[in-house]
Amino acid sequence: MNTVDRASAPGADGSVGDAPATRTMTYLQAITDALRVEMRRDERVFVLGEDVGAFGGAFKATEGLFDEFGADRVQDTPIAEAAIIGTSVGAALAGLRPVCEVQFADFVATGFDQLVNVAGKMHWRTGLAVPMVLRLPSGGGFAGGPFHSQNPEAWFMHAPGLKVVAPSSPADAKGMLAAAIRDHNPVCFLEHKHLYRRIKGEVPLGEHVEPFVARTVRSGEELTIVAYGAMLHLAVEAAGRFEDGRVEVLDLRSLVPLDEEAILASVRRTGKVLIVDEANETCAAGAQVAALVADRAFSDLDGPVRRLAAPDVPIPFSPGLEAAVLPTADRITEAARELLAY
Amino acid sequence: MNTVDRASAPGADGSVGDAPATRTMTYLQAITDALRVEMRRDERVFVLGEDVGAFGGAFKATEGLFDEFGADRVQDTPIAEAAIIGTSVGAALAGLRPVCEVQFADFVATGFDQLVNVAGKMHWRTGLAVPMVLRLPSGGGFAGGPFHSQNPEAWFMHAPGLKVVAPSSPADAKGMLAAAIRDHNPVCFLEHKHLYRRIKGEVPLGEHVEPFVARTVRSGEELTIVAYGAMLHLAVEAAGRFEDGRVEVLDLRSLVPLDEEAILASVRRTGKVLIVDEANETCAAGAQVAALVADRAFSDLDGPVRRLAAPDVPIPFSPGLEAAVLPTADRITEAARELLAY
Amino acid sequence: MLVEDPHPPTPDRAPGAPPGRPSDDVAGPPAEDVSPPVLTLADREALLELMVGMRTFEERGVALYKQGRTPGSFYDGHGQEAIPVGATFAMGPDDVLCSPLIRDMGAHLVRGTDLTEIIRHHLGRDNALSRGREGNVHFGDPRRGVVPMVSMLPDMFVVAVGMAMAFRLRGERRVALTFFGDGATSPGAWHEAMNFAGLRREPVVIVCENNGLAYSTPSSAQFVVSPADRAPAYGMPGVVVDGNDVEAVFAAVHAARERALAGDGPTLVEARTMRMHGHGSHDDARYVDPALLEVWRQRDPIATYEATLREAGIDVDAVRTRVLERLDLAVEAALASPLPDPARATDGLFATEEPVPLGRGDAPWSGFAAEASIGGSGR
Amino acid sequence: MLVEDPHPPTPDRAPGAPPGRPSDDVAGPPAEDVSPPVLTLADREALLELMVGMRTFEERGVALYKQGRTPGSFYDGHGQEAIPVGATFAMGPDDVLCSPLIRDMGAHLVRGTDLTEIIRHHLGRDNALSRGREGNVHFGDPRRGVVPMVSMLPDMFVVAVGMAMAFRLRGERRVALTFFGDGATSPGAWHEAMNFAGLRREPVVIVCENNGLAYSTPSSAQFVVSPADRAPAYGMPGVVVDGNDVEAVFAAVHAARERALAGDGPTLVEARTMRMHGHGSHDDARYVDPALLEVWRQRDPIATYEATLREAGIDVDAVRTRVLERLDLAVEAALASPLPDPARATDGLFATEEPVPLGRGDAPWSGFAAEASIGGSGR
Ligand SMILES: Cc1ncc(C[n+]2csc(CCOP(=O)(O)OP(=O)(O)O)c2C)c(N)n1
Ligand SMILES: Cc1ncc(C[n+]2csc(CCOP(=O)(O)OP(=O)(O)O)c2C)c(N)n1
Ligand SMILES: [Mg+2]
Ligand SMILES: [Mg+2]
Repeated sequence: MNTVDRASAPGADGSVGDAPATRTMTYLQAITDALRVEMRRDERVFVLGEDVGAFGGAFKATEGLFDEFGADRVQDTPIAEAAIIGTSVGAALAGLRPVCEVQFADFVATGFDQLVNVAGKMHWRTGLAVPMVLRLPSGGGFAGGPFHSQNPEAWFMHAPGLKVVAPSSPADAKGMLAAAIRDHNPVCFLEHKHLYRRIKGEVPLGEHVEPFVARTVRSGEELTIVAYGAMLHLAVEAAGRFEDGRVEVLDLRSLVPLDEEAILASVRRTGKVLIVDEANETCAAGAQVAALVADRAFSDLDGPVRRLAAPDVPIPFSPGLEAAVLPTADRITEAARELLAY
Repeated sequence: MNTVDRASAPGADGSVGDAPATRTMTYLQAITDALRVEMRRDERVFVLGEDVGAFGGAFKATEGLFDEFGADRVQDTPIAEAAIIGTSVGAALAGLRPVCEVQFADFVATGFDQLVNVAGKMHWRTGLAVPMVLRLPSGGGFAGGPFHSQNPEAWFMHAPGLKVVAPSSPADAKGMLAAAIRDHNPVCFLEHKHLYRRIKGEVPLGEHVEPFVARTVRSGEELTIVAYGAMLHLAVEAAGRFEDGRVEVLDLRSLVPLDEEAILASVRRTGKVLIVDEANETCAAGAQVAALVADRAFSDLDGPVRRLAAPDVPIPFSPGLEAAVLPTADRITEAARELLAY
Repeated sequence: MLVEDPHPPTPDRAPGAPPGRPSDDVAGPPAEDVSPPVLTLADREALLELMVGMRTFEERGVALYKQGRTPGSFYDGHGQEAIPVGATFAMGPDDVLCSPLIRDMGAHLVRGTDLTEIIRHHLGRDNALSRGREGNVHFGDPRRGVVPMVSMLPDMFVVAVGMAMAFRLRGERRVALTFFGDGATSPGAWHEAMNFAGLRREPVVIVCENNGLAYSTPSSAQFVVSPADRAPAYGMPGVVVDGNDVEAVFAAVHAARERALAGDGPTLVEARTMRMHGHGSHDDARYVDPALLEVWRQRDPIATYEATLREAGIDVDAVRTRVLERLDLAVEAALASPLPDPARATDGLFATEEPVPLGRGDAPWSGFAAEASIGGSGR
Repeated sequence: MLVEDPHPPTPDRAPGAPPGRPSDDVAGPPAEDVSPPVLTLADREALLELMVGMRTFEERGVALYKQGRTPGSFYDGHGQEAIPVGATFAMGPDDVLCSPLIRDMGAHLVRGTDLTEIIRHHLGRDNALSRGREGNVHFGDPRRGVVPMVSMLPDMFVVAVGMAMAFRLRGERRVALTFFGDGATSPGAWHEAMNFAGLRREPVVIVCENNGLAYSTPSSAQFVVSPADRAPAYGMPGVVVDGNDVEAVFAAVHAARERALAGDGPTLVEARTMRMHGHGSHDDARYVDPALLEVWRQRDPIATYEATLREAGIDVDAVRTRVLERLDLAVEAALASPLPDPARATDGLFATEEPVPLGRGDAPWSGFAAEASIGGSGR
């Protein structure tokens, strides 16, 4: 079971028959573990980015890797996101499996073109695979301000050819990063900075791979809350404030591919949906989920398709302002209550 | 009245009391006219971009301006979209009103960071206004292939602080470009390449400013088709295939700000909506409109919120493939028919 | 029409050059016949006071951060004070700073930005600089011609080139001063800005603070050729200066400004120094050899300048006392300030009124006193 | 740990340099002791045939475009044939091209890509190179080690540096060859690629085709210092070569490849030439002085080489005849080809299988015949 300081955490799907050995890890440790395991397993895998070498990265996600794998496989780069991404595309075309770290997800905008135009379009255009991972420490909640708090996933969702995933638990962080590394496509891996050290959970040791599908974290009959990343924890917290069995919580985990069937199945059953996004509201992932539901689950809907997201402003620095902008468990609870009463 | 080779065009709202003199212009001529009129009117306005000088731009949108205004106000730049946008931010901060041309909208990805992080966030963060326009020749339909056919507007919609507009008619192209130039904010002006020379219409001479609101182009009681840019013409064509008074067509014209009241008012009245997008489907402008309707017009909906958009692949080059991917009047008609019958 | 041979030999002037500009000396050193600027004793005392002000402020800032009173992060420029102070001291009131970065607190002090507001900003209190929307080094004071930075390196350099272009187009006698670190020369934006500035001879003064480090990464892993040696590749001179010598920085930047005002275009001034603290207050910088730090500590810009000025008869202790008194008052006032109103977090996304021009900053150098006002606009 | 002085004098080798590399001569000229490559008479005939092949193909392409049979646009490299042909001729079978651009049709011919497929591609017919998804110059032949370009300039240069990095990391004896124009040196991506290549000494061979124009914009409005003169700013040599002399291009690129294979890193070869046609077939290039074009027409790379080879006893008319026959057959076959199936327009967005390595290209230079195979992987 994961633990989280102020919310009950999503359950790992726990009940595996021949359960592998597990260890309690933070979300961040789980990421490092995935990198280590995959680098040991496949010598084509290497990591690159600013300060990821001996220093271990701004968040210490690559700590220890330089010592184990050396400078060729744990490469410090100049400050140059376009080159980090673009040379990774080249290395991938040449048969390697680069895992880039963008120091903060916000900086991906400076390498955006290589990502959307070169990496994303390559396979459809040419048949050439670009197996690479872009690790994007994203999200707010710690007074990072407008340039260290962004959630850019919707930009990638609107760029065909990129996979986009956003784990919420340590076990998923490990398993989905491993899956991203083994995937033959460019994968944007959104790891939430605010979860790094705040949540812990049981994580399988050794090889552990999670598929890019949604997961029902909590079952309910009257309302579906759809969330991912850090918001998942708030959704679970809010759902826990209602009687058991009323509110279902679906952790999307993957945004591209989007697990449309899981979303539709849940909403068709509950008839109501609340979609929570940490990103700015307009054209966010939640808008796509809402559009999907409003089209394909329309006849089963018993209430409006509600969304909660950050309003369309940059994320403020001052904690009081930031809290006013980011969705909270209270606001989720309030919206859920309204929907349940609809 | 606009004319278009294969579609009946949207009506200009025509019936002005003291109608100014007008002239028939193509969409492209209307853009040039707006630039000329605004540059004469306000000496702070200048244009910059690749080949916009004596050559008049890749599409000839700036033709004649170099001769009239000289090299300082019609600046050829090196190939460097980040610098084009970034120096424009600087010039705007210093009191000028730059109008940048990105040679093809597709290339905006290389200047994306300056746009979303510098220009877009400036006013909210600092109170400093950044009055600038980014002209983005966008869209497909002429075998431009994956890198000369993109519709990037949803990326900008998901970047707070940018206004985003996309005119469909010559009169709007002129009036909204003038409004964009006079706006105190960064405005992404999506001008559709496929409309440049294909549509003509009456355009007011001299000063002409159109507000950033939606317009009902055709009235109807049973279904609302929401579209903008080149898709508007296809929507009008499709609507014309049904009896008068059944299908309403709303030209969004502005995406940020989004004229939510106009959308909701129409859909509440008709009870059904079809949203057409030329952009890739996931997280497109249409997703936002769908999400809006599904939330705030839910109780008035008599059918699913339908969307038509390009599937999530790059835009193919070969005309047969391109036609298979972009929405067509036939596919719009088909979707409208289904909805009407729902 | 393309008539010239398409391959002009370096560094001949391009035909696209702005009219009325001399075509010689594009890539040469700054003109030699500019008389060196004179610093009066009062100027020198002011330079010291500004450097001490920066250091004292930042030391207090570290303390407030470690006490948990400052949200987010804190960055300082300990050991680099001579650069922002010396460079900004060479700026006239109508010049703009676009933008002071992570190690440049002193630049704000030179321009006269209110200390209490700065501290309020850091603390996330309501304040006139950022209304709590921004934190740490992300502030400026547009009323004083200082444009706030963004994080993305070196985006504000590009913006500075655009501001300089506006000044050139309008024929104004003012320059844009920009700052960035050694690491910030690696992103593509740097190249585009350098190229635009050199090609169009924009009146921009470019200060590269080479402290040998970009976070944990040494310069040697950023580039093979140092920034000043790269400047000629853009048709502009590159000048290396001792970044720990405030008067040397002042002189080099002053010359660069004169050159820009004369229409000869930009100069890159590479000020060499050492980052004496971690990248931010969260970073213990254990990746830096203590012995190397010790070498640089001997060259501390404040201690050495204090010794010089003491010899010149200035009461440096009084300077320190004054600075500390001001700081104590400012911190007290800031700590007593209210937080911003959460209800207003989302207002003002778009500008709705005619933009207010940037204002004029303090320009304390005595050399400006004699000069006529050069037509800036108030705010 | 940072122990070295943070400001190593240029161009000392950075401590981050890949191990086992010599540290001298970083920014110097290519080593002098490499014996110049020998071109046999058969090689020279092949070079001519490839240039003629490119020109003949492109002339036909213009015609097909003007007849409305080619959708979209058409671009050609008339007058620049010596550059893609000469440069690619210096490549071994396992080297990769990443990527031939707008004026580089000849590069594809050297690698042996099927002419009929190329024409099918241009015509938007179903084809093995792009399945109709791409048009005009956007094609490559991964089976022959040729990566297709993207439009955004010069993104594929960045990608080439990454491919070269992979070769270096795996200790393979192969290089990546990249092409771009003078105008493509302005985007920030160019700087990032140059910096990564120079800093890490990647085995990449960089060919800049300086034809004096970027669309309508002369080089003089792009930069003040020419590309080759900028290369040393990245710790690599820049070499200027007559881009209308195919053997000179071959020799310069051959030397650059040797240098890269020796572990000495990249070389920028600036081939000076002139764009003799419009930017694309839609552009009449009236902005170019006809007199200037006339000067360059006298230096036509094919006419001058033909004269030389005719003197050397080669039957150049037979070469033309062969080329034309092949072209006629290919055009005929292409025009008879079916269009792609619209039902399949959206398939294959994602790769679902283990990637197939790039294949080996033709390497027609006789000098390679003697060399042992160097371990490439088939496709
Ligand atoms: C485009 C971009 N990528 C990454 C970062 C993260 N970052 C912030 S400061 C820094 C190091 C900057 O080094 P330098 O420019 O030398 O300045 P210094 O900190 O030494 O003053 C990095 C990598 C950034 N700000 N911008
Ligand atoms: C990033 C980017 N911006 C704009 C363009 C549009 N564009 C296509 S080719 C071209 C000119 C290229 O000039 P150059 O690199 O000298 O190549 P040449 O055409 O002379 O061979 C331009 C501006 C582009 N392809 N990429
Ligand atoms: Mg530094
Ligand atoms: Mg060129």
